[in-house]
Amino acid sequence: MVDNNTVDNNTVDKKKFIVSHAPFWHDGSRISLRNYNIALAALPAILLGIIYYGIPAVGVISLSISSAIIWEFVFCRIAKRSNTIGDGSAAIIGMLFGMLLPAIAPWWLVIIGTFVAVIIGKQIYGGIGANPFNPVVVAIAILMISWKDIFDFNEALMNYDLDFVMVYPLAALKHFGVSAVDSFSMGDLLMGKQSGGIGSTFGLGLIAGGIYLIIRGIIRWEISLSFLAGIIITALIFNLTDPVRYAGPVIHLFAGYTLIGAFFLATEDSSSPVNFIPMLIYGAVAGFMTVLIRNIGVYIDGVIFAILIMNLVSPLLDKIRPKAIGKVA
Amino acid sequence: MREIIKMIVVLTVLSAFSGGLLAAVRGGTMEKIEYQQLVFVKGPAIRNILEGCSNDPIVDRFKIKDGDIERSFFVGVFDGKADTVTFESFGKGFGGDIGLMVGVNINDDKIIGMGVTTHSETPGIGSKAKTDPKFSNQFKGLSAVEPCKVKPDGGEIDAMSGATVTSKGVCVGVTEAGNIYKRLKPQIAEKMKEFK
Amino acid sequence: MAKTITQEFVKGLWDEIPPFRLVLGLCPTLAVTKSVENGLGMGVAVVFVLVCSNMLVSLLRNIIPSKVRIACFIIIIATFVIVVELVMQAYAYPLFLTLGIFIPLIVVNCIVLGRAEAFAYKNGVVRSIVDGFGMGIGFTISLTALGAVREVFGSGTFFGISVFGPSFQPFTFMIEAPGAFVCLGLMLCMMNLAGNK
Amino acid sequence: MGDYVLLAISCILVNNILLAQYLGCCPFLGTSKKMETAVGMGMAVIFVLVMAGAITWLIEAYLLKPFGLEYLRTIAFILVIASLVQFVEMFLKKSIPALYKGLGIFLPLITTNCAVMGVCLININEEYTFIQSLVTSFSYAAGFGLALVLFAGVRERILLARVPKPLEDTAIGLVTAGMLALAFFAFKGMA
Amino acid sequence: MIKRSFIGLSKPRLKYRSLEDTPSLKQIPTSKEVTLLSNCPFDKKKLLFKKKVAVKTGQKLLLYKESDEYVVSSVTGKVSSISSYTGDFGRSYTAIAIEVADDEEIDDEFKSAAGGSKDATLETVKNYLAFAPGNPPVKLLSDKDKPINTIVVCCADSDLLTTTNQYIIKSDIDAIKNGISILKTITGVNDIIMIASQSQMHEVSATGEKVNQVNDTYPSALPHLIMKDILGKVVPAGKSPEDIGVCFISAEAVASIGNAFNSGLIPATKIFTLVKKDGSKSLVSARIGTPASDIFKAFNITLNENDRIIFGGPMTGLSVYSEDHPVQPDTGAIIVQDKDDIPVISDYPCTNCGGCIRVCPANIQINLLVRFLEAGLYEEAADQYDLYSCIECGLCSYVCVSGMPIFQYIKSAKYELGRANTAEATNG
Repeated sequence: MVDNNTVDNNTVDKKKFIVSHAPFWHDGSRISLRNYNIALAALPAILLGIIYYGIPAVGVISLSISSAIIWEFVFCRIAKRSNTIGDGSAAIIGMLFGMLLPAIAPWWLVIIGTFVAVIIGKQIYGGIGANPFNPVVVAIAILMISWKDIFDFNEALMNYDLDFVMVYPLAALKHFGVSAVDSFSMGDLLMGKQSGGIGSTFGLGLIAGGIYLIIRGIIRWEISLSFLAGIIITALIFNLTDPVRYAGPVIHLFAGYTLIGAFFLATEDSSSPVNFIPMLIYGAVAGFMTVLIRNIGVYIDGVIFAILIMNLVSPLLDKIRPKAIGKVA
Repeated sequence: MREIIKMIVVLTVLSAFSGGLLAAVRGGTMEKIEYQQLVFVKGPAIRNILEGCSNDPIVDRFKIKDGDIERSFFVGVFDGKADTVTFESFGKGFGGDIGLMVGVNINDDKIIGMGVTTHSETPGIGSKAKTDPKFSNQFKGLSAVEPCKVKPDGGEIDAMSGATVTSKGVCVGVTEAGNIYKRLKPQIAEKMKEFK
Repeated sequence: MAKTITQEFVKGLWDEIPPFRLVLGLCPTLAVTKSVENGLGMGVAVVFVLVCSNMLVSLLRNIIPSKVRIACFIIIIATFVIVVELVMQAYAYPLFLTLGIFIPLIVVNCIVLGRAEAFAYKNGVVRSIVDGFGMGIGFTISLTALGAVREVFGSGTFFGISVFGPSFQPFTFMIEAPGAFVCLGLMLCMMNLAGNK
Repeated sequence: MGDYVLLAISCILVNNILLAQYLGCCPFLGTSKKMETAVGMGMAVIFVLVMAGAITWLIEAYLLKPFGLEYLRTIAFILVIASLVQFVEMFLKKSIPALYKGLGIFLPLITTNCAVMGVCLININEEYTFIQSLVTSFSYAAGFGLALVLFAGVRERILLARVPKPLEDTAIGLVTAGMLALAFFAFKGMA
Repeated sequence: MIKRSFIGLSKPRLKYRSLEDTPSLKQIPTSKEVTLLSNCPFDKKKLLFKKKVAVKTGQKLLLYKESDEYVVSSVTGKVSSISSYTGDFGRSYTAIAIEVADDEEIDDEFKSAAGGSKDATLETVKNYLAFAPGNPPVKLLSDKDKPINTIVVCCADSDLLTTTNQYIIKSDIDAIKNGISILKTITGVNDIIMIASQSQMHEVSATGEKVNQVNDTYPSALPHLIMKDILGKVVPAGKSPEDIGVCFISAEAVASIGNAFNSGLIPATKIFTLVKKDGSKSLVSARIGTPASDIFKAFNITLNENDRIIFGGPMTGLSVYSEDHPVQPDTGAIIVQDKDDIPVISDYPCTNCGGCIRVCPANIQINLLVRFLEAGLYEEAADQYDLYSCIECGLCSYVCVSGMPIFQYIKSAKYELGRANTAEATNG
């Protein structure tokens, strides 16, 4: 982007210099760097998923990443736009999408899912930064209401015989009440000893990744923390009113998509607010909605729809903003 | 002034035309509509109750005046004998009235079947009253002249899990059906003779 | 530039096909297209109302005072809507049940009122009938097409007949409300791509 | 009281008139490009729908039903709504000009807003009592307004996005409305 | 260049450079030809003098008829060309090139007009010192429509890397004292506020004036932020400090005024920082109008294709087309950037990461503002998204992950809007 100002005859020089506008410094941050960091942060959770679920998990994750990239490539070709694979955002979408799937997800599901995420969720809105909803969340929500069985982790992962109880804690909670999840200790949950998506069960890994991203300033800590706070407080309130039916915060915090939602999904840049107070509201209400859906809604896990609802509200929330300097009235 | 009169005249004529046309269409289709409604709303329940009957119960129907209300009765012919009758009654459920059809054998006053026709209960919970045969089959063989109750209230019916209100509502409806039956039995018996 | 009768008919099929080109009458379009059959049924009902109301409006266009024309249109349209409602109840009750309140709601369907106001009130009887028929057929085609797409992907059937065989796991999203919106949006996109007017 | 609250929640969120019952799509797409028009339309619908709901209920209960004229419901309701809108418009213009300024341009659009007619018919079909009808009329309208405002918020955002040409405007609006409907699935089973 | 730190949670901390010791000053010998740039648009017909006119050092050259714009020659010689120079957004300037003669003659018009320090008047300052180093804001001080009641003397430098003010505080505090007393007399304003960084506090206090300390993090020394944080007065959006009676003047300009009356000569030497490609900095003194190429020659700097020359600081300066661009009275620094160090500007859209919102000192919703600016909707941007609240610090562009030229968008939007408004006003 060079200014096309004309140069006066007297001052024409043989050498051409780069002329652009201030500032002449940049802090060196790049979209691709951000995305590689997100991938790095997600790595521990994915690795543990692969260790537990083996080759099928590798298949799902790699198919998911590659098909997402291919969809992005195909779209850019068809729409005659410059290729945007390099920024890594399609890869991140594919990776997060794969992390949420059960290891036995069939190939066609992965491909449809990444199509929905990349094309419907992101590209038709004009690509990176313009999507009003988190593409991954949109894709998972659409697939979840279409193919419930595949997302029923209990049924889906029946064939696995690992060294822990293959039970999806939230499903057990929903169907049989709090007593059914007594057997889960916090340590087990943190170590991923529960059934669930490939990359969404290893609590410790996700927390570590999340903290890394927060420290690097890549995700907004306000959203993650207020999301978790919203979950804890709401779960606690429900738990206090009826401890037999409603589980306490521990299960809600470490089971299902909570942690991956807090650190990787709710924090997606373009679908979340950027001002301080809106970020807090966004996270807290998303947490509240999550527990509400889990406890009284029809879905087993509420993270996906809670985030989707808050994505929807986010443009309105962002209208709450500090007064600009010198703004009159 | 002329214009206003014209407007009024046009509107009136149009309305009259519309009213006339509609009344005519209404008159022409009324019978048919009633039959269709019976076939598609109550038909499935009736057929379910009168499973195996040899006639078309929707055609073989009669009406009896019960106070201000006119009630329809559908006759089921088994083995050449018209001795079963089904009719509608209502119970109060969680989300409003529950409409149900009850079939009674007029020889032994026993209920031969019950089916829910209309309801606005919670999908997946109360709505099982209509879809879950385990629940509705419990009513088979009960006496039509005795009140019907769920087990907690001292009756014989197992309430559906999580839908006690709906279960109770259905029982109230069945009891109400028994009352209607008791009240109108003489007339029913009289009419039934025509189908023999 | 006067159009020929054929042109009046054809425009409703492509150039001004509702609801794609004229973004009108979306509610029934979205609501009743869970299956081809419903879409077709709704389309036929609309054709009938559209043709009759266009005919009557154009017949009476010299008598109806312009100040109360909208009221007159509404009376005429509502009359035919009720006729459809009654006839459908009498002869196609299951369809009536699935289409539900969308049959009476034809009365507020912008297409019907729109054609009465924009075309029939200004044109002769034959033209108006042709226009109504064309628009109605166009509407029916749209509904049927949308219904077909949604039914084929959403339930794996076409007119209730299985298309992909038993191993197909239907993309249920398509027959849910969000699917209706997304599907219509994407079809609109296809239309825009196809007809670069 | 609790029943009414549940009914209201159900009408606003779970069975949102627009996103679950597909009623009122035309004004939904038409008036959602700007936040101000969305708010105006939402207010106008709430205003008219509550009145229409009450009046049509009374007409059904005291005019159509006693005389066995239920089959004339469609024509009766549409005429009532059309004249109500006219009347409201005239009344506002004369007595509350400020409100008229805000709602005025939206009022004529409401006649052909099938959400209004639809809710009146739903009230009758579901056999709601008068109070229930009022509650549902208000809540459905509020749900309509809520969806409209949320949609306008999102739409203002995507207005400036680099949307591909064939998808511009209505097409992308419809897809976004689909996402909106998807998000409202969150409330399933809550009332 | 300062890169983002590993821990990205906190805001980027761009520290102002602080001069610990008085560095040595490298004098650049007088060039063969100097160029004086005036903000006045070039208009051949109204020119008051022609080519070949002889000028003396310190001579005031009125440019156009019916205008009081002038430049002050920094050398003795002959005008070799008068031409138009096109700057940012196509604005036109007048460039006067002077061929330097061998012998230097000093013009004495100022000396006779001004007299000594005691005889200083606002009129003299206005008529002779607008082109002095530091660009004393003479117009603002003498504007009758906007009376000034407070004068803020900036002893800290407002952009990164520049150290001119600091150097002058260290080397020439007496000139500043003199300048301040002149300012007080000629304007009648007694409310003088000195703004100094922590390291300067001691030296600046010696002037005996009220001193306020400014934070050492960019952009706290920008006028709008000084107004808000130190003076406690918020400048309304779209206005400047002088609109509410505050006039900002740099220490350099104060020293220029002081020196001018002391010596009877309009100062013509400019002190600035030269930043070489490797980042090493030198303090340079050169005549106003010296072409940059002469300075590069003195420091053995060679420039290659696609490098960049920046006049001013890295955040608010201007990049130029030619090596011959002259040193101007307000040039605080000349920075040479190697082509490999130039950050890439992309046409990627905003990803809504919120980085700019975190750093914006003016609380502007930049993520939305920039969407409107990109689409060219300047009116909406101004009405709804606080375009005019921008204090032009450039931090948003500095942190932008997408590499959007946000700052440029804002400046051009303000320029376009301003032009549209003027057109409207003139058309009625």
